[in-house]
Amino acid sequence: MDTNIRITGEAGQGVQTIGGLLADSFAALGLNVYATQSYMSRIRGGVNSYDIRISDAPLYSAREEADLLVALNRESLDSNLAAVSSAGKAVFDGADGGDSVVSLDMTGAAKEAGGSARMVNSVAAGVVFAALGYKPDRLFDALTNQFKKLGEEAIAKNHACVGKGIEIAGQLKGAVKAPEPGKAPLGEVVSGSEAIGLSAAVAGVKVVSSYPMTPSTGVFTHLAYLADKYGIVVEQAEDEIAAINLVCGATFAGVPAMTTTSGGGFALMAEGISLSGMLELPAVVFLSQRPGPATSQPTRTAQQDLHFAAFAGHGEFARAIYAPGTIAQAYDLMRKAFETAHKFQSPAILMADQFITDLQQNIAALSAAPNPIDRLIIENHAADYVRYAVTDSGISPRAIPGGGAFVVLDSDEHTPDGHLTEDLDERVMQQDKRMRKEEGMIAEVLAPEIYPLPAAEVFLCWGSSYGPCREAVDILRARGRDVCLAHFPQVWPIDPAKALAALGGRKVTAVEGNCNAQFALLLRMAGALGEFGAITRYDGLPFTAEYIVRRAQK
Amino acid sequence: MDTNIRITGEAGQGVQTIGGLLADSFAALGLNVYATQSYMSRIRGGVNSYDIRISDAPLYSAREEADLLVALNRESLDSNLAAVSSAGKAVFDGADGGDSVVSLDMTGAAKEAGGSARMVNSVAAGVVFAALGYKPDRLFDALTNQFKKLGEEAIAKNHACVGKGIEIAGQLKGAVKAPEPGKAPLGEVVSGSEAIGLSAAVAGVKVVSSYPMTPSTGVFTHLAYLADKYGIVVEQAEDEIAAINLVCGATFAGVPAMTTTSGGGFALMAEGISLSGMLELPAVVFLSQRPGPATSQPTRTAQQDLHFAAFAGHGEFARAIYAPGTIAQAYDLMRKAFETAHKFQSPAILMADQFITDLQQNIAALSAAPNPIDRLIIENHAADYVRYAVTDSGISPRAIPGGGAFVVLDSDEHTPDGHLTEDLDERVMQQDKRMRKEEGMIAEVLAPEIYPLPAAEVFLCWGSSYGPCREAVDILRARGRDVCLAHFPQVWPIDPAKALAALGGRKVTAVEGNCNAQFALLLRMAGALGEFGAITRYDGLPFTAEYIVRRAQK
Amino acid sequence: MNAENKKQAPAWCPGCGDFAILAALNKALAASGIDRKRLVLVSGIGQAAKLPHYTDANVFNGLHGRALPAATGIKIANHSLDVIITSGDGDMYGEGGNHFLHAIRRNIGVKAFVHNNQVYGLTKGQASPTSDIGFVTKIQTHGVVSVPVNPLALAVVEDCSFVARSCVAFPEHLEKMMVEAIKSKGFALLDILQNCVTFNKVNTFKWYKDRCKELPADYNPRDRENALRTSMKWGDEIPIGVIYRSDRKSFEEMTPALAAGPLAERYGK
Amino acid sequence: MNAENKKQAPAWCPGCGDFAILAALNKALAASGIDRKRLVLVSGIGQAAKLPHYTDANVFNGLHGRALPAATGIKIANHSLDVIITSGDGDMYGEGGNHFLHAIRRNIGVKAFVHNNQVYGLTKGQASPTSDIGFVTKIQTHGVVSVPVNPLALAVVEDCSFVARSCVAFPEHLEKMMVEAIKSKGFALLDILQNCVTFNKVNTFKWYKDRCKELPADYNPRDRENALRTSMKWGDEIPIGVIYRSDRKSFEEMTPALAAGPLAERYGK
Ligand SMILES: Cc1ncc(C[n+]2csc(CCOP(=O)(O)OP(=O)(O)O)c2C)c(N)n1
Ligand SMILES: Cc1ncc(C[n+]2csc(CCOP(=O)(O)OP(=O)(O)O)c2C)c(N)n1
Ligand code: SF4
Ligand code: SF4
Ligand SMILES: [Mg+2]
Ligand SMILES: [Mg+2]
Repeated sequence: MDTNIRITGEAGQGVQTIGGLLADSFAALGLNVYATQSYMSRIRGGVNSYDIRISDAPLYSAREEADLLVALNRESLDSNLAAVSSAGKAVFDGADGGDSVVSLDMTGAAKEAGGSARMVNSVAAGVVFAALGYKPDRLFDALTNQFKKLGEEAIAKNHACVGKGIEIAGQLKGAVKAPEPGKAPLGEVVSGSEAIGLSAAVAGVKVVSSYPMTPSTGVFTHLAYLADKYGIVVEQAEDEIAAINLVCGATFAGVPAMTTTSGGGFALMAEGISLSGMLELPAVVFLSQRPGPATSQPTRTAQQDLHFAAFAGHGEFARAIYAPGTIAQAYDLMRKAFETAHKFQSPAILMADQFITDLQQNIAALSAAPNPIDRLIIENHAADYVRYAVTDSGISPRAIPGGGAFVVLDSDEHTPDGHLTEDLDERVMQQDKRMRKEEGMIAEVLAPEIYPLPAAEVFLCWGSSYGPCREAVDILRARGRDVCLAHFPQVWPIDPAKALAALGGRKVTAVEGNCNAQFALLLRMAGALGEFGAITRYDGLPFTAEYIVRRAQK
Repeated sequence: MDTNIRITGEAGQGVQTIGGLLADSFAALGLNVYATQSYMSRIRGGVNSYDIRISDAPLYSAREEADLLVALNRESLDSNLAAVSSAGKAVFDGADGGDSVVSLDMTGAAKEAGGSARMVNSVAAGVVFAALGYKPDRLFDALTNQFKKLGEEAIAKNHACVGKGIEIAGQLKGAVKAPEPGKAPLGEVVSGSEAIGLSAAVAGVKVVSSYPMTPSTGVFTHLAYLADKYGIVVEQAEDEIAAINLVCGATFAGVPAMTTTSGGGFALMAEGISLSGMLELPAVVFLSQRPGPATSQPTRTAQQDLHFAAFAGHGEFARAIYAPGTIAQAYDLMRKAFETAHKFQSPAILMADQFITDLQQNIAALSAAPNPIDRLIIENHAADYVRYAVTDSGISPRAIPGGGAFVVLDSDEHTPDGHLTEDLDERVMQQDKRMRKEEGMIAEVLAPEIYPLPAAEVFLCWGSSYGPCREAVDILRARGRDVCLAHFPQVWPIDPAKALAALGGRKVTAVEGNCNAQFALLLRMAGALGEFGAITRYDGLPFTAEYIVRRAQK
Repeated sequence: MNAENKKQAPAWCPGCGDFAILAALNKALAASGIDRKRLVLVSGIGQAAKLPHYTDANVFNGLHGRALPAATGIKIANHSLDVIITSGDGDMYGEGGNHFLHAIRRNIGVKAFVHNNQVYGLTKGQASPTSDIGFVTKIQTHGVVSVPVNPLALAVVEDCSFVARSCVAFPEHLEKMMVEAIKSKGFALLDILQNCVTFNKVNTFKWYKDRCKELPADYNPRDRENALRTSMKWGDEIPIGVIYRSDRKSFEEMTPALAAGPLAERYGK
Repeated sequence: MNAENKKQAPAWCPGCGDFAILAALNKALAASGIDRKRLVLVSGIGQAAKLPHYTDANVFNGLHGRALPAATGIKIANHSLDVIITSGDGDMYGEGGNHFLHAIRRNIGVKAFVHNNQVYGLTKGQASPTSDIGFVTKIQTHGVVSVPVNPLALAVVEDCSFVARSCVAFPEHLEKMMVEAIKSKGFALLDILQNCVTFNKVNTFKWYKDRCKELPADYNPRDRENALRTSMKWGDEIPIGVIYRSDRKSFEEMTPALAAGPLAERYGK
């Protein structure tokens, strides 16, 4: 049993405030919460929405229909009305929402309750609780928590507004079927961005340098928020080129460092990525995707940058790319990116997108205790230390400046001691050494997850499509289709053996948020896939289970 | 019958001057000339060399061995002596070149002849002519031509130096077997860079904006040289980002425009490439490859940037990439890049490398008469004109500003009129429209050349590997091996049908100047190739026929 | 054809200073007798950069930070067009800082109108290069510590043809400055102090209104040393007006290939 | 350990001013008592940028134009290291111009020694941002028309902590300026006029030698207005010396996370 509540209004009306409040309150009720956002690239106006899906069972996808729609203005109402489910209800803040809409003057109610127009948020939350038939205790708690900094009066007024909301809900009370509370493990609501930022802080990132770019700014901002607690220097760079080169410098000097960006900014970093490949520095990039090319849809989601990320930067060198399917996995893979970067002294990318960074869920608490990764730095190195010793694994013992010998790095081809060389044999030795690291990475590539068990048909997916795919598989299997999913949390490099084990001999349908089925093509390039079908999406919205099911049944 | 002459010395000693002089003189003699250079990333010192291979038959590759080595200093002699062919001769400018070396005080001879130390160049050229047994007339002509600006005295002195060189050649006279003159069509020696620059000028490029970067600077410089004659604005940009955005602006305003760069600079242009995809502007990029990653070997050659070029820029959009195999083809494909860019209103890249840009040959004269491409611009457009009309081909009628209606471009997703939109259906319509252009491009993809005729085994190559591969095929076929080559002058997009027609059912060996056999992998990604072998090279030197034959016989 | 674009309603916040810039621009274009069909508005990405969509003109709305090179390319290809940039402080002085430095040197006849709200608006309130010291944001949690960029002083140092400042709180002055910039030869920089009601609660409309003072009538913009001194003033009193003029030749005048007329119009002829 | 690197012979042309810079640097480092093991030399790409290979130090020889952000990252990660940049005019003011503009604002304790030969040496002689008007190259076939960048004046405008000029023709002065820069707090810019014997036949050793004049002993580098005036001088007389000093706090001092000690050394503790 699950219910989807959609709050919609123009930018600046408080859609996010209500949504966040409800998500927290529902989580506190012991419901599984899955909250997603849809917004435009503007600060005021337009149509934004916030979906909170709640259930007594774990959730993996947003739903297209709303069982309860709360519209804060006319345009939002109009553009969302068709999405109300057959048994659903639509509430409009105003006098004349029209037929089939419950019109409630919520703004008026806020004022009546002694509050300001902005407190319509609390009224609306009250209405929602009433409609779902939930007791408002947890909502009061959430408000108390939210306004504790502003003092008793603010809390009291907001509580009064909730009361007013429940009061004016009238015939709406209990009219929307809602899941039973208390079935989910208690846990706080966390967003993808927060999980990723926290993970980096816990893993010991010490220098973060970025240029703001939606939808990566959430992680950047969260790291700034955590900076004092974890002792991180967060420096806004003048541009993305500065950011990646600053990160290279910081890793050279010995601390885990990262940058956060999206497609256009990542494009500017391509030369720096190549540099970190050449200098063998563990530069970590958080890349949050939005549609392209160019500026395109800044606040929407996509999985269009995989080919670019896999090959960004001139020359040939090793890199690792992780792409989380859930918030918990995002937390794990952010750390993994730091570990791999340091183990192989190579760039590592955590690749997410607007959908998963803005996604909010209540999940088992993520550890916030500092747990710095091993930098794998050799100390007390002798005077004859050289930075780029040729080894079987391609990994050379890494020292940092300030120790027993000079650490010399050159972006030109170099001898093992790091100095520039024009010798062609040295070139081949160093290039081979660097490429051997890719073999090591391949041996450690994360295997795909098969859900629920191998089947004749496989939905091939990566990154944030995991959840929607998983629900789609559940739905289709319930209808008797022998289908499973194979989700790749790591998309580069590719281990053909692991991929073949998951996909070989099965009917493969790539489910990807791009035009070309980019990951399937990478698998084919690696010799791990032949013919395949594709379910793609590139309108800017995330996949939903319904979307995949519809397309799969065509 | 062919002979390979190698001039070697440190940077600044005049290796290039002698080489150029000899190449011109040999061409005037009616020999086929194939001249290549090897130099270091420094202005003075080091070891540079200039190979001039001459023959009575057409040439396609450099040779590893020298039949006549002229070394201007000790270090150059030492590092090249082992490469002298069994019947070959080595000449050293100085007293004690050692056993098996003809030591001639050429600098002293220059002074004796009344010239300066720098005129050792003319002495050396005289020695070479004598050793080959050629009459010096054409060498005198070439010197007259070269020094005509400096006046009679300079000419006379240089002529005297040549005479002195012939004189001191002594027992060397006629000691090196040389091909018979008069067998090649008369034509001027032209370099890859010159052919490409000329082609762009002839095709009507009007704005060139670049940031200097070896090995692309030759084309940039040649365009600056041609600028007055063809009415081109050549503007050095503050960085590569400026260059590509300036090019986008210029094409918007209505003129063919291009930039020239190499890997690191191209990396900085990735965002701008994506922009030209989104705005549908015919931005043309000349990308001359050198080894990577990062700075690597600035003056060496490679084919390592194919994957990057094929996927550079965020988002998904159409682009065309051409890669010439000969100087004549470079001339043709530069024009083709402009035509394709304009026909499909998309970025087009001419991808070359240090090897082919520095390569010099005497070939049939390239037309220098202005022959501007059709910009395919609609004029007198009505007031209701929109820039991004949705069409079957994906190609929208293109107008430029200043005409009957506004021309509006936005890097955000846009409605057909070019204005920003947040509408998701419009997004899909425009993205589909843009992607349809790729289908049109695929239909026009240049077919591979099969040489000499289909065989059981195929050497798969692209770009500058053509010549060496071709000679290797000749050698191997002469030894009875059933092998041919398939050379792809266009490497993106890929038409699987055309590729399969050339490769299907044959044993394929990719011959590529990179570690990963990048083009073969692209073909496999496109479903046009299964298993393949590879002969790769990435030490910074170009392929030679010998290298390929050696590797093919392993 | 009407001077206001009917299709797109500005996506700006009510009260945003960008509205005043749009209004002043429409007036200045009319006052300058500009043929809209031969006008190109160029912008990068940001709130300010959306302006070209809200009036009638040819539009090149390119990449964040890259308005200047794009405008340069346009002007080179067709120097008979009027090319005006309307973009933000982050766009022009942050991401686009290198182009800013070099466009002035080049002195091409592009007019840059910079909406300087001392903040990154579109990305929700981070510091911009012109943010004052101490400005607190979600990234600069302890306040900005870097010295702000002074675009006007930099421009004077580089002998920019036309350097002016105005402010949305003085709409007539703003219009006048735009007209002057358009009239000038070579590269023109007009820095426009603009309130961002949502993310800049420090440098508000009133803050600007209280501080901006027009330069005296006898101010001589050709006195470079004085211009430099004037451009360095910031704080309780902020001078507005034409701070500096130089009589350097423009790029168009100095480029032989452009002498015979616009490249785009002569193409193939 | 010896102060000169034995392995690499400089790849510079005989007579190149870079040799004098290398020699002065070795002396200045000795005079400053710098522990080479705690020194990082950072450079971009170019002839100048090869310098770090020719002495003993930790080296970060990164990308063309990107010495500044790399040095910034190094200094943030371990502010107990001495971080000195030795790179070219193209590197620092051309490709790296935006970082130049913003590094000064940030005032991190990195010392930038710019080998200013007014030309792109390594790529064989194109104009650099500091090339004089009229300078003819194979690209600028009719001579440079853009006004040269004046890095010193820009730095003074941005209130740079330490701004100085020296010249290879005055090796002792050069060494002194390096010592002063190293001693200073925050970001230091030392622009070094350097002859390129191969590609700059205009601004030769003699040309510089004839024009460079030391600032008078009573010159006050804390007088900003005068510093600005001084920094604008170029031509028959070119002032060398410490042109400007400011007492701004450095980035390291203003960043709370660095108060407890270098990040790299405290890691995991
Ligand atoms: C390469 C790149 N980096 C970052 C962004 C994200 N971005 C869009 S607008 C903007 C800053 C806007 O600030 P400003 O230029 O001052 O304009 P305002 O919104 O304040 O008018 C940023 C960082 C982008 N679009 N492209
Ligand atoms: C991204 C990039 N663009 C261009 C180049 C080519 N390049 C190498 S050095 C250089 C300019 C060197 O000039 P400068 O910095 O003044 O140093 P100099 O050689 O004069 O000492 C250029 C353009 C490069 N290496 N990387
Ligand atoms: S966020 Fe600021 S700059 Fe942007 S529209 Fe709103 S008020 Fe204007
Ligand atoms: S080219 Fe110029 S800068 Fe480079 S080493 Fe030679 S003289 Fe020095
Ligand atoms: Mg702004
Ligand atoms: Mg230089």
